[in-house]
Amino acid sequence: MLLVAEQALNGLQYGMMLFLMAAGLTLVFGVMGLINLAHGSLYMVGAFACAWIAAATGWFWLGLLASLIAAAAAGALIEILVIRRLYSRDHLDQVLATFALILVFSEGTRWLFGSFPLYLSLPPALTGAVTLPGGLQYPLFRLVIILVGGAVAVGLWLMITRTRLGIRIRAGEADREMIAALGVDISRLYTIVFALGAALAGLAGALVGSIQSVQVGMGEPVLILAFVTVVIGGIGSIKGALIGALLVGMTDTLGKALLPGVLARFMDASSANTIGASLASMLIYILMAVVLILRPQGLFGARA
Amino acid sequence: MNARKRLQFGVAVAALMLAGAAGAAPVKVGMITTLSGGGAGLGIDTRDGFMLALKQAGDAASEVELLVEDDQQKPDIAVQIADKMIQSDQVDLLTGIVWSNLAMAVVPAATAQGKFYLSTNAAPSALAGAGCDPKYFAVSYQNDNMHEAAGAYAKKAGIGKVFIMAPNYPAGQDSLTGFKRFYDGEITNEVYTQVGQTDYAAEIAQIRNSGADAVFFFLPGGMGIAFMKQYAESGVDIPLIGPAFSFSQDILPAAGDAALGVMNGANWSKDLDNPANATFVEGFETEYGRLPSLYAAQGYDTANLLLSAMSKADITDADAFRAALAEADFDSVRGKFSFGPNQHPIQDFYIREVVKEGDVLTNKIVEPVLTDHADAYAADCKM
Amino acid sequence: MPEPVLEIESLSKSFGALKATDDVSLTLRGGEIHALIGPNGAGKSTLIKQITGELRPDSGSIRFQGRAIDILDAAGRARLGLARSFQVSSVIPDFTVRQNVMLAVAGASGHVFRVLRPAQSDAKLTAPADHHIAKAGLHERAQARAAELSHGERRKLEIAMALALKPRAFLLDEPMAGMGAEGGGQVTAMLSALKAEAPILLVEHDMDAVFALADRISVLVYGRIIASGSVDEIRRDPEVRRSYLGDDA
Amino acid sequence: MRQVFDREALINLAIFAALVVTAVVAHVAGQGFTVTLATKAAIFALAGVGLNLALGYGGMISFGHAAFFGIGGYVAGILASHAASGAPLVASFAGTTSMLAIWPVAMIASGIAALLIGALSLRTSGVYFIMVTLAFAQMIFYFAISWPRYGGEDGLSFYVRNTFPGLNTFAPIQYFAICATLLALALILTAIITQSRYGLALQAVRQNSQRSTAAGIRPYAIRLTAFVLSGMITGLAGALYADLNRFVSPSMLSWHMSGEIMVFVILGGVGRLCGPVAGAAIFILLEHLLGGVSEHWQALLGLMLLVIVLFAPGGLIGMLSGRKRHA
Repeated sequence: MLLVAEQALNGLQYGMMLFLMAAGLTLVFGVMGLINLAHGSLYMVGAFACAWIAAATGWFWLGLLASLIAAAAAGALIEILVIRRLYSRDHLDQVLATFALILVFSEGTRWLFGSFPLYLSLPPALTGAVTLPGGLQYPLFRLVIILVGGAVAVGLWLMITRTRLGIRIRAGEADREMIAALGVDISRLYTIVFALGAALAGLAGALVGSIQSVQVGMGEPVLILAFVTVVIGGIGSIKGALIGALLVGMTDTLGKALLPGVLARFMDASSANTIGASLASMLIYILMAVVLILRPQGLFGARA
Repeated sequence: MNARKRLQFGVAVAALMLAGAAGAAPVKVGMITTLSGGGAGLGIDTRDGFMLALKQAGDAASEVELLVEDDQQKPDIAVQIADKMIQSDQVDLLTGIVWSNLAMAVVPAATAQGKFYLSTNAAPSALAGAGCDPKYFAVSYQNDNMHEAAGAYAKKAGIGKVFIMAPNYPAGQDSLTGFKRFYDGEITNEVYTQVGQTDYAAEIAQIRNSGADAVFFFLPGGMGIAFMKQYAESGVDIPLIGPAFSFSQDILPAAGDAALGVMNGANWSKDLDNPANATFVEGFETEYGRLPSLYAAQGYDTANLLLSAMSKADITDADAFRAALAEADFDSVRGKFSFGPNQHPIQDFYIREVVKEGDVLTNKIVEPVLTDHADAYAADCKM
Repeated sequence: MPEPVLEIESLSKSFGALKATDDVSLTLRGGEIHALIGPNGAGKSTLIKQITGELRPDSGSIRFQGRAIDILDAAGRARLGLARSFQVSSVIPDFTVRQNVMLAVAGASGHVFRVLRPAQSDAKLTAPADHHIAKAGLHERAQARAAELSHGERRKLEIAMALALKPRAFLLDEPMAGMGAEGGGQVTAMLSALKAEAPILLVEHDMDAVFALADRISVLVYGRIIASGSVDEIRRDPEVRRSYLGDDA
Repeated sequence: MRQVFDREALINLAIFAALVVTAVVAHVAGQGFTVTLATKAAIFALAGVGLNLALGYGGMISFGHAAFFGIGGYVAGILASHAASGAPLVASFAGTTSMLAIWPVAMIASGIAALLIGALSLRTSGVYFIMVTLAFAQMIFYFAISWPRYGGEDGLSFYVRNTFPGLNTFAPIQYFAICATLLALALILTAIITQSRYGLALQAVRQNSQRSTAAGIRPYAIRLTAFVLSGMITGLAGALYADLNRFVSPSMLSWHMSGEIMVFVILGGVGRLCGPVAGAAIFILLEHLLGGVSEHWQALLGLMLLVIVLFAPGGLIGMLSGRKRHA
C-alpha cells in the first residue's frame, strides 16, 4: 500500500515537472501559434546556468535565480532574433528553424562547458527524506517540486484571469489583429510571453538538473514528453497542460512500476520484466495516440 | 579531431618519422571514437590515453601514424568512418570504439576485410564466443567481467539478498546475467529500466520496499549520475554495488558526494601499485590536468600493446603480427596481463570504493575479488 | 408539376441545447429556383451542410433524384450531381482556371486514382473543362491562376466548376455576397442560365434578387420553416412580415 | 503544374547530374569514400523524395517518417541476418540476401505501417498531425530498442552487403549506380504522379480540402494513398541505407532521423521535384566540410539552416529558380 502511495506521489512529481515544461510550450503555441522545438534547449540553459552559478558562488538559491534569468534572457534573445520572423510562417518553417536552434544551443553549450556532465546538487536544507503521515518516507526535494509545480499552476491561472497581461494574452489568443488595433504593443507582448515560457523551462531544468545530471542534450527527451503532454491536453490550454502532464506522469510511473508485475501472471518472470519494460516505455505514446484518435483536438483543445 | 589538431599531430608524426630509425614498416592506425555528443567524455579519455602512450614511447612510436575520427556515438557514422579509413586511408589497424553497439557494427566487417581491431573498451559477448576472430583483440576486458566481479564481491561479502537493475538493452541484460553468474544469494527484484531514463523515483520506491541487503545497478553515463543523486536524496540507505563504468573518473565529479561509499568492480584503479601505472597516472595528470579514467587507462594499454607487437613483427606479415600481439609483452597499468585463447584478457579484478581525497572524488581499491579471471565465452571460441 | 429532384424530410440537428435545424421539410422541383431566406443565425448554413453531407443530421432523411442519400458522404453526393458553391468564394488558389475545372471534371467522373497519364493531355478532362469554362464566360482567363482572379471572375469559376459536376441540382450559398451592383447583375443573368441546367436551391440575403428570381421561397427562422410558397404568398404572409421582415403591422 | 522544360526542370536535371558526376569523378580519382558519401546522399534523397510526396504535394507534415525508413532498414537487416544464420524466419523460409527480393518486402512492410499510421493520424490535422505521427514513430523506436531478438539498442549487423544479379554490390561505384537508378526511378514516378489526374486531386486537397470535397473528391482517401506511397519510397531508402552500412539500429527510427529527412526536403525546397536531392546533397556536403572545420560543426550547421529558413523560404531550388512555388 505504501508502495502504491509512493509511486502515485512519484507520478505526481513527474507530472508537475512536465507541467513546468509544457506550460511554456502551450502558452507560446496558444498566443503566437508557434511550434518551438528549442524549448528543451531553454531547459538545458536553465540547468547549466544554475550549476555554473551554484558552483561559482556556492549558493544553490542564487543558481536557481540565475536559471530563471538566463533562460528568460535566452528566450527573449531568440524571440527577437529568430522566432519573431517565424510567426507568419507555416509550421514547417517553424519546425526547421527551431530544430536548427537546438543544434546551435547544444553545440554552443558544449563549447562553453565541455562534454563532461556538470555537478549540481541540492542545498542541505532540501536534502534528505521526510516522513509523511502513514509512515511513508519521501524525499523532501520531490515534495518541493510538487509544490513549485502547483504554485506555478495557481500563479499562471491568477495571471491569466486577473492581470492586464493575462487579459492581453487571452485577447491575443482570440484575435491577433484585434489586440494590435487596441494599441497593445504586440511584439513586446510576444517577447514577454516567450520569455515567461522560457523562464519556466529554465526553472524546470535547474530543479531537475539538481537531482539528475546536467549535460548537453538533457532537454531533448523532456521536450518530446512535453509535446506529448501539450498535445494530449489540447494545444493552447494551460488547464490541458496540467491535466495532460499529470496523466503522462502517472501513466509512465505507474506503468513502469506495475506492468512487469501484471505480466508476470501470464508469463515467466524474466520475459515479463523485459516485455513489461518495453511496453511501459511505449505506454505514453499509446496514450497519446488513443487520445488523439478519440479527440483529435486533445482533451481541452479549443481548435483543431 | 579538428583540422588544426590533426595538422599539429601530423607535423609531430612527420617529425618523429624523420627522427625514427628506419626499421619495420609504418603502421597506420584508425581510431574511431566518440568526441561529440553526450558520451564524448569517454572517447576523449580513450584518445588522450592512447596518445599519451605514443608520446611517452618517443622514437619507438615514430612508425605509428594515427588518424582520429568522431563517431558521434552513432553506429551508422562509425561504419561509414570505418569504410572511409579502410577504403580511402588504407589503415592497417582500427581501434578506439567505446560502445558495444558501435563495435558490433564495425568490428566484424573490419576483420572480414583483413584489418586488425584492438578494442580499448567495448567487448560484447558475441565477439568473445562463437564470433571470435584471429584479428580481433580485446585489450580492455570482456563486457560481463565487471559485473562478474561485482557479483563475486557480493557473494564473498556474504550479502544475502540483492536488488538488481540495468537498462533494457543487450548490454544491460548481459550485465545482470554476469552478476548472477557469480552471485548465488537471493535476488529480490530484477528490474529493467528504459534506456536514457533520467528519473528513478519509481525504481527507488521498489528498492525501498524490496527488503534487499544491497543494490546492484548498471547505469552508464548520465543515467548513473541521475540515479545516484536521487538515491542519496531518497532516505534509503541500502548499500550500492556497481561495475566500474558508473564510477569512473569522468562521472564522479558530476555525481558528487552521492557516489561516496559505493562499491564497484573494476580491472584497474589509479592507486594500483605498479610502476607502469604510476608513470601513466602521473603522466596523464601532467599532460591533461585531470585524473585519468578507466577509459584512458585502457587506451594507454592498447597503444603500448601495439608498440610491443610492432617491435617484434611487421604488420604486413599478419600471422607474425598476430602472434606478437597475443604475447602481450608490455607493461600493463593493470599489472598482470595476458590473453586467453579467445584473445580476451586474463587479468585480476578488484572491488573499489568511492572515496574523497581532499576535495576530489576518486576510487580506492578495497580488495581483489577475482584473480587471473578470463570470461565465460572462451570455450565457445573456435580459433 | 415536375417531379421533385431533392426531397428533405423532417430534418433535425441540435448542437447541445440549441436546435439548429428543427423538423425541416423541403423540396426542390425540376426547373425551379427555390430560395431559402432567413435572418442571420436562422440555421441556413447548417441546413445546407446537412444536404451536402458535411454534417450528419440527428434525424430525418434526404432523397436525391428519388434515391436516399443519407449514407453517402459529401464527395459521393457531389458525384451524383449535387453541386454547391460556397458562401465565401472558394477555389483552389494555386491552380489555373483550367486546372480547377479539370479537377471538378475528374471528381465527377469518380476516377481520381489514375496516376499514369498526365492530366494536362487527358482529353477526357480537358475537353469538358474547356467547354464549361467557355460556358461560364471565362475562356480568356483559362490559364490565369485562380488566386489572381477578380471577385466576379472567381464566382464565374465556381459556376464553371459546378457545371463540371454534371449537376442535377445546384446548392448556391449567397452567390451575390460581396458583389457590386454591376457584378450582381451579371450573377443574376448567370442564375437564369444555370436554371436551364438544373434546379437551384438558393440561399441569399439580397431580397431584391430573391424576389426577382425565385419561383418559390421558404423562410427559415430559429431552425424552423415558418412559411413556404410563391413570391407573392411570402410577401403577403403576416408571420413572415412580423418575424422576419421586422414589420410589426 | 508546370511545363516540362522550364527553368526548374533544367535545375532538376542539373542537380541529379551533379550527383552522378561527383560519384563518377571520385571513382575515377580513386576516392572510394567520396563515392560512398554520394551514395549516402542518393539514399537520403530517396527518403526525402518519399516524404516530399506526403509533405510537399500532399501538405501532410509527417514528423515520423523515420518509422518507415527504419522499418525498411530492419526488413533488409532481418532477412539478411536470417539468410546468414540459416535460422528459419517464417515456416521454412530462411531469409534472403537478394536485393531484388528484399526491396519489395521492405516496401510492402513500410507501406502497411504507413497505412495503419496514416489511417489513424489523418483523422487529425495541423500540429496534432505532426505530433501524432511523431508519437507513432516513437512507439516503434522504443519497441525496436527493447525487443532483444534483433539486437535491441545495439542494432543488427549483417557484415556482407546483399546481392544484385550481375553486380558486385561491395564496389562503391556499383552500389552507387543501384541507388542512383532507384532515385531516378522514384523521381520519374513522382513527376508522373504529380502531373496526373490523381496528382491534381492531391494538390487540390492540400490547398482547399472543402472545395475538393464539393468537387466530388474524397480528401481522406487521396491523402492516405499519398501517405502510403510516401512511406513505401522512404522504406525502400531505409533498405538501401541498411545495405550501405550492412547494419541497422534503432537510431534509424529516432526522431532525429525524422527531423533530418524533413530538413532534406525543406532545405532543397518543399514540393519541388528535386528539392530532396539538392537538400540531401547539401546537407551531407555541409556535414563533411564543417566536420573538418571544427568539432562544433553542428552549431555551424544549425546557423546555416537558420539562415536558409529565414532568408530563403523556398529552399535552394526556390532561390535558384527565382519564383514561388505554384501547385
